[in-house]
Amino acid sequence: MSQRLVNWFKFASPATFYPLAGKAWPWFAALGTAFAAVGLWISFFVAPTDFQQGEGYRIIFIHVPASWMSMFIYCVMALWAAIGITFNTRLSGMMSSALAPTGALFAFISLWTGALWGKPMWGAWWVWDARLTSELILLFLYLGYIALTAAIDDPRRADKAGAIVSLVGVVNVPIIYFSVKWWNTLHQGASVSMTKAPTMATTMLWGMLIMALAFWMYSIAIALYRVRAIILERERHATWVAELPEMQA
Amino acid sequence: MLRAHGLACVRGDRRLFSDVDFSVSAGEWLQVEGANGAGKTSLLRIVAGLAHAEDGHLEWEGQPVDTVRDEFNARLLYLGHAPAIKDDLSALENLRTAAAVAGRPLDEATALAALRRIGLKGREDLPTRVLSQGQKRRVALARLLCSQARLWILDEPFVALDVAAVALLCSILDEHLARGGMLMFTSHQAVQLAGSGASLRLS
Amino acid sequence: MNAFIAIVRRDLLLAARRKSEVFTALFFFMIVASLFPLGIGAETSLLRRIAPGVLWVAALLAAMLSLNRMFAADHQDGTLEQMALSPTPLALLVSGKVFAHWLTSGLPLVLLAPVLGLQFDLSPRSLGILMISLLLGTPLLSLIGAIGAALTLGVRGGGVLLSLLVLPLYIPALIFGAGAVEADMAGLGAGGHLSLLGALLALAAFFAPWAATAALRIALE
Amino acid sequence: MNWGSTSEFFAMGGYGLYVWGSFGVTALTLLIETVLVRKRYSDTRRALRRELAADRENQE
Repeated sequence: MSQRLVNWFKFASPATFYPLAGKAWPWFAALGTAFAAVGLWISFFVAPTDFQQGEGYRIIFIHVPASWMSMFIYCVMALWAAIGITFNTRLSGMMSSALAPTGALFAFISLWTGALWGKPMWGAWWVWDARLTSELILLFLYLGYIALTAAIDDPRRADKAGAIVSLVGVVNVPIIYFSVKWWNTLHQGASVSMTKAPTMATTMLWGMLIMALAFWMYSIAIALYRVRAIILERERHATWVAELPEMQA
Repeated sequence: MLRAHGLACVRGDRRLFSDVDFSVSAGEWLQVEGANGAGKTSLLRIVAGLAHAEDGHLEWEGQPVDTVRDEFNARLLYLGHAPAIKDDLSALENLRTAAAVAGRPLDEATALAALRRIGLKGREDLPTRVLSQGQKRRVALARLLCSQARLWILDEPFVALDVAAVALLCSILDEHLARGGMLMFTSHQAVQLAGSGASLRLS
Repeated sequence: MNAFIAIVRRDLLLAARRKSEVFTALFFFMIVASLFPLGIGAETSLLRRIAPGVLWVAALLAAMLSLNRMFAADHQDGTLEQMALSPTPLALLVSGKVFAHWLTSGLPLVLLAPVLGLQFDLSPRSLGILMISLLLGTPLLSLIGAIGAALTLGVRGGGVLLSLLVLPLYIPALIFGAGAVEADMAGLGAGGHLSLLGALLALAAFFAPWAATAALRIALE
Repeated sequence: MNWGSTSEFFAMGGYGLYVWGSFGVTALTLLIETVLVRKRYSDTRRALRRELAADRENQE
């Protein structure tokens, strides 16, 4: 048992993780591309035209997976934060900060596509619908995390502060979502919901799932790539960095 | 008995010190010396428990400090660069509120006696805002006189004190050592203290 | 517990010596709330409709105004170090500071709110609900704000950063607080909103001091 | 197959602007992120490599 624990901590050391991430990211990138190809094919060629929303509903194939990813990435960040706080591993903070920009990007994509979907369906670019509003708040949470960690000079202090922010945020995300939903029903907001309107046919569900997988693989690949840069920035004075093959002249 | 093994401290990219060992027993003092930026304050903060050591460990009465943190804190008095004095409160209020917040309430007579001895007679009720720099230091040092702590950790206690105050502080420290107290401090000047002591040079 | 009372008393004493800070937040609350009718127009039915939201947003901003001072002075003069080294758990002392912050910045807002509510032609019943919702909500603002204040302690551009961190977390309090008054005005009953607000307050009272303490320890290092 | 011709495909039944706006911006932002991350990594690597080479020269 203790042997296995030790092995896990070995992977948590930046010196071991750096080459591992370097080997792993191309695989995830390739998987992501493949899933994206299948997902796009389903979204445009397999899924039939919706009789209510016409072709406009195809936006859902990126909107919903992007929303899922933005929430999922926030949870993963909080998970890394919890690991970092309990085991005091350096890698966890680096992973959190490697994930944050991608999570924020997916929150942005979700908002952008939501607006583009909303214009033809609701007749307005922005509607205070519960999903979109929570997504906006999630984007604010991401921006808060990024701004705070960027404002603290000492990276380890930044990691710890970021860990607290993401944990506080992850406790609040369901509360915020619930409160926004509550508020939305009280104020009789948008009645056409994005996921309710077209009947959730199986092809649609498959399309969304595969696009979500594509986004997921993309996120892993880009986070691994980014964490490599972060590791190099932070460990620049470590001897193992000097011994890396890519550091030889 | 306070004992440290192999303490190391890293600030940003720089390793300030490593493999620092020392021990302080009852009635002993330890003066930490070193150039500016050698990590004197960092060492004191690590010992006090305000900062984490990169490496090494600390023992209090034979047990790791982390396991007896509450007891250690109850026996510790730390005076850092910042004097922990509220400008809007009087010297007397400062002394008494600080003691109450630390969970060791102080009656007015003891506090007044301490302020009198430290040379602030007649200024007990003025807001510390109007006191001079040296007088403010004296308010902070008055805390030593009210303290039951066994281990004193003082960061530059002699700064901004006049000759009389330095002598007074030395005698206060001597009394503390004579009672079997322990003392750890930093200072740029050579200090004559009673009891046995050592100096630790950080480079 | 004695240390808790001691720190509340100390912070109240300090606030009493610096009354201007308490009054600044109050004036801010009054001015922001009075700006809305000037910007929107003085039609009574409209004012009555927007009153809960406007008063809540104004209270929220006013409470936020004093947040970055919650720990800053203690951090600067070294008192925070002494608190961290005290044998009393730091989380308890932090709770004391939060409570004192609420007494000096939250409670005055609760007491002033009905007067401002009159400007918006709210009925006495709505004024009562508004006060109850603020009474439950403003401690929540202080508690959540404490986390943000602790995290941004000694950080560049801390003030703006603090609002960026804290405002999204204030949204549930705003929704349930303003919603309580609106629901009551619509004849739906404010009970649900108020009990949810109470539940959030209980949750925050339990977790926020702990999170703020962890953040303070990072700032001290 | 849903589409009779390429132009029909791009028109998206009148929703072209919205659908392609969504898919296009998504692809574009992901691409930009990739480019930025690659740049960040290679910049860091180049700077470090220079630093290390200078260190080696100094030692010799």
